[in-house]
Amino acid sequence: MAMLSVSNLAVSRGGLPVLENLSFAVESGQALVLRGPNGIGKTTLLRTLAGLQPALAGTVSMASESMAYAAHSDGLKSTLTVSENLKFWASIYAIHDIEPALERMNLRSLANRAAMSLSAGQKRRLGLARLLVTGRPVWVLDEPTVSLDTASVALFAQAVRGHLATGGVALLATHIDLGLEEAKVLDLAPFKARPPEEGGMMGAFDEAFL
Amino acid sequence: MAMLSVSNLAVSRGGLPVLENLSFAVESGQALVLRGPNGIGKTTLLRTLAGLQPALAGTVSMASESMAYAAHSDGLKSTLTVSENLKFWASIYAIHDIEPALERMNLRSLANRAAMSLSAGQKRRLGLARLLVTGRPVWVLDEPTVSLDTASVALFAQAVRGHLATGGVALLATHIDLGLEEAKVLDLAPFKARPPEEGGMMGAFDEAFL
Amino acid sequence: MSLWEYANPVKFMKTSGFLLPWVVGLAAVTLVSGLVWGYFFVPAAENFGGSVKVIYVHVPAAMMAINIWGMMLVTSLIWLIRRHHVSALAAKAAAPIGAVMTLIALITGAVWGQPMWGTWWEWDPRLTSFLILFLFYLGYIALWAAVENPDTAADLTSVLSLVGAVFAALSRYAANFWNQGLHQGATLSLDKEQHIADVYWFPLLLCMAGFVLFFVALVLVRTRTEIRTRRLGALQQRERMA
Amino acid sequence: MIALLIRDLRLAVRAGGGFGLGLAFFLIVVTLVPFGVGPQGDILARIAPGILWLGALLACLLSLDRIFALDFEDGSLDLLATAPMPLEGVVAMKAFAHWLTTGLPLVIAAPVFGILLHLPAAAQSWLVISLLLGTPALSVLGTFGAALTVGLKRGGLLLSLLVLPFYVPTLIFGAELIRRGAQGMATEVALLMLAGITAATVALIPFASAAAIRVNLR
Amino acid sequence: MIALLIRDLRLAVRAGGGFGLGLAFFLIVVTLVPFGVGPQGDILARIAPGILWLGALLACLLSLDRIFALDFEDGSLDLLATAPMPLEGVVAMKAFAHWLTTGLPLVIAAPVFGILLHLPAAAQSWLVISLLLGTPALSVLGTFGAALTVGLKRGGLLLSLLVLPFYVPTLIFGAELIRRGAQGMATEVALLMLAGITAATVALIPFASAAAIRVNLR
Ligand code: HEM
Ligand SMILES: Nc1ncnc2c1ncn2[C@@H]1O[C@H](COP(=O)(O)OP(=O)(O)OP(=O)(O)O)[C@@H](O)[C@H]1O
Ligand SMILES: Nc1ncnc2c1ncn2[C@@H]1O[C@H](COP(=O)(O)OP(=O)(O)OP(=O)(O)O)[C@@H](O)[C@H]1O
Ligand SMILES: [Mg+2]
Ligand SMILES: [Mg+2]
Repeated sequence: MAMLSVSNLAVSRGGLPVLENLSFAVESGQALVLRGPNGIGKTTLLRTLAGLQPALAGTVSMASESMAYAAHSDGLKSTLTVSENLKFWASIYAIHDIEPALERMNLRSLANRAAMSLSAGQKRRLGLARLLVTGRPVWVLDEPTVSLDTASVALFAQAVRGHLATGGVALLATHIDLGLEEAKVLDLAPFKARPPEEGGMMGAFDEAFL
Repeated sequence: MAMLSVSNLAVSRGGLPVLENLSFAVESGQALVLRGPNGIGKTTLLRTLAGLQPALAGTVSMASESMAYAAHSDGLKSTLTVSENLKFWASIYAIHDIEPALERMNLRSLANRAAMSLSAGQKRRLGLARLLVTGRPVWVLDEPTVSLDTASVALFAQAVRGHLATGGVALLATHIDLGLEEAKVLDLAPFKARPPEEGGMMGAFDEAFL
Repeated sequence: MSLWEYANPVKFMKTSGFLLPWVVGLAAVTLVSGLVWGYFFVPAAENFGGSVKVIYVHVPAAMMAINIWGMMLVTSLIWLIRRHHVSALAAKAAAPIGAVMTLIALITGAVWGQPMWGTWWEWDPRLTSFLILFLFYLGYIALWAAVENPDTAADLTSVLSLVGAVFAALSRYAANFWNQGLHQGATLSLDKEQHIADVYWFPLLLCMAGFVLFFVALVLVRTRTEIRTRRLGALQQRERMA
Repeated sequence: MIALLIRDLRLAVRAGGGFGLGLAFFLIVVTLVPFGVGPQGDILARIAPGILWLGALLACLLSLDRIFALDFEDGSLDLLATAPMPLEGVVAMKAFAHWLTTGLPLVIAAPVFGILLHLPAAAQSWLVISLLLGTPALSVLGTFGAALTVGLKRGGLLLSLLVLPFYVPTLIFGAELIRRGAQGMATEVALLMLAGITAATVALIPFASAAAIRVNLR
Repeated sequence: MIALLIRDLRLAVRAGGGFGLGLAFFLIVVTLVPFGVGPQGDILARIAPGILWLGALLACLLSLDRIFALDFEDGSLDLLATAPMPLEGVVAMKAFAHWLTTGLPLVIAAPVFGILLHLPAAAQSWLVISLLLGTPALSVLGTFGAALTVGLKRGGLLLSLLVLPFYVPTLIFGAELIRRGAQGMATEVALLMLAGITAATVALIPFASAAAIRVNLR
């Protein structure tokens, strides 16, 4: 049973197709790692899956309200404390207990610190802890381990494994090794959008002007 | 001849000592990689060296006006184009030709794009290109390769090597492998500031109140 | 064949390219003959004096200022509902013309007010609501200029023009409530018993037709320019993809 | 939804601002006016309703531009847009939080400022009523402007240019209500219009704002 | 140094703002005042100098808060502070860019606004002179406030609160200069004071601002 499946998807950024003909499916308990050089379109793809921008073509199928998205920036309020930040997101997702999340991301000792006084890696850990309080089965993560040290990367990998074990799904874009050997890897390079002359799809918005 | 030397340095963040008793020297042509877990104080140390905050104790010696600093954020203006951004920094450092920097960071094809339309890794490449237009011998870099793909990391390593070959110096804080085998590594964990009871140094601002 | 075909930029360029010289010619003829008639062959009115001639610029400009916003409203709606690029670009092209028309109405009004009311400016509701209309135009133009992505800008400005139209009308009503004012009533409306005399009326009609044609010509030219700019952008993008 | 409201209020208070700041700004405007205009009591009394309403407008305006911009910059807005909560609700809550921190304190403290500007006693209650009825519209219209400019750097002035024309009807009816009330003239029309405008904006504008944000996030 | 000026101007223009926006804002303020105050020409004429100066103040304020905040947020300020350029110079250049985009257009367009508010013809030239002399002080004092609040989120209102009291002397002498000029009274004192305040602030305040920024970066 695929929890997230994508068929013939094409995504565009700034009016220009970036990726096309993309199809994949992720089954419950699976993780899929997206790879590809800078600028290939990982962020664009993930934003499309998250519903923040429309797809150019193709379909995304996933149960509604099942997805949690984590972007390049963490959405932290610098004047709120770690636990206040986390509590806010928890209550948005109607979850009441933030203790397990603090525990699993090793943030207990920082709980009362203002987010602005955290180091880069500590901020990121807090950003990832947010995922644990969404209660959503499909995780869509954009370079989740930026700024993390090796211990924290391991902590994160463990959190992902825990999530998969409960039947969740994770889709991760990353450039570095996450230590998730069981994850499938999808290289995006072959799906780079080609110009129409070379058989690429039409449909970038501005083609109407040519 | 040490271009940058530090002796018995102690640095503090938010009124709290973070690192202490730190001494090292970097000679011309050398690179030094700072390592340590999240929150150990790498960023704090680099900011102190850059002169953005005062040291708690100890001395930093380095020729004046010889240092270029690159922080977690790149200082890019999103509405300016890549070359406008770079030209601005170049003229601040009284350098006129940005072409070599564009070339070496593989930004030629992006030169006329607004910085806001770059992907995370492309932005970072631009941030690093800024170093090449400073003409400064001492590079102080905070996690320079965040968001970069492997090809770009190699490009960056090459740029650092080029810089070292001209007699420069580089001090880098990072969690991942940069492919700079020749660089010395300094683990900051042993220099973590201890509380005064355990023989740590006095001097955090508020100790006066104790 | 449906009208929507002309919403295709390429088709639009072809058709408008063919139409443009005719519209420009017609506009020039009506405008010039209307203005000349109005300025040189109309007797001075007894209660207005020679300054009545301002009317041949003032009234058509004032009329256009309002109607251009209406046109932008319609084209914006078309863009929001049917996503036709030409429609959004036509709205963009019309806005500066509308702003200039508003400004012309304001300035000719001010020039006229000096002999008539003895002051350059009076906070009369009609004048004031024109000032507000001018502000709406400015905001609309500034928003187009500020947003980088053309489709985003089209969407945002469309929403702005919709909400703005409601509030412009509301402001007009509020201004009436606030101050009774000095300005001339709408003598143009047909159900009024009192018409202005035909000698003034016919050249005025001609001038108004001239202004409309002039506006159509300008919008065509400006829309074509916008389309060309977008085409250039599309070509550059395609080059980048290759 | 309530969580969002609490967060926004907490942020406003943490930033050293919150309730007091809007008031303090208002106080400054009210003190600056006599400096600019001259201290004659009769003139001040005549322009008082207008100045108080203008002050309310400006206090609103100055606190507006970061209503979504901060959330946009730190990525919260993306995350809120994917959260299980209609964006219209987010917008409405943000407008409400904005009103609580700038509009409400002003309504409460307005009589004091009225006294400073020699507003006649008869007008005091009308001042409070008109602000109470009108300021919610200011906040809601402000969020609309903020939503339009959310992706732009340096939105401040552009935002005012977009928003201030929308404030005109509210301002006219608000100031007119006080003036008429003070002079014992009929107030029904102004009162009804003011209430009507506020009710309509509160009910409808959040949809436009949410649409604008969606477009800006795309 | 010039590079910084050019960059700031370019940013102002790119953001769809720049020169026009300050003017448009000013126009709006001038339009809104009669709505609040009433359309009577005589009252408007009496309060016109004050209103025009208040408008200048507010146009300044609204564009201020991001003067350093944007550079702080994207890390440019850190980098500028480590660049081979005194921070005092950076501050002065930013104030100058701010004046060019908000103060100068205002000075040039002021007579038009004077007409709208029925300012007597005799006062027009004084209006221009007083704005020309006074607005640089507004920009410089504004950067000082912006420097003090640079690390704070939602600085908008706090910034106004800090800065407005500093504006009082400029406002008083500026408006007084116009009033006296219009009535043919002696203008020397007001003129000298205005020029003196501006000269002193331009010469000294950048040092204070630079110090404030250094503290905020620490
Ligand atoms: C800046 C100031 C002014 C503005 C914005 C303005 C605006 C307008 C507008 C919008 C109309 C068209 C009305 C309609 O078609 O229903 C109009 C018509 C007219 N205006 Fe003005 N006006 C201004 C000043 C003046 C002055 C000073 C006078 C002379 C006393 C004047 C005399 C007229 C007359 C005679 C008409 C034609 C009336 C009609 O046929 O409706 N206007 N003006
Ligand atoms: N407004 C725009 N106009 C044109 N091109 C754009 C625009 N925004 C983004 N792009 C381009 O779209 C491509 C996809 O960007 P995206 O951010 O999805 O890449 P990415 O795979 O996430 O890269 P990274 O690993 O660096 O984060 C990039 O090449 C980028 O330069
Ligand atoms: N205002 C503050 N008050 C108290 N502690 C603070 C404050 N600001 C920072 N710290 C703490 O100082 C320590 C040093 O932070 P710093 O940013 O230097 O770490 P870092 O080594 O760069 O970490 P990372 O690898 O995550 O970037 C951290 O533990 C951080 O939590
Ligand atoms: Mg990315
Ligand atoms: Mg760090």
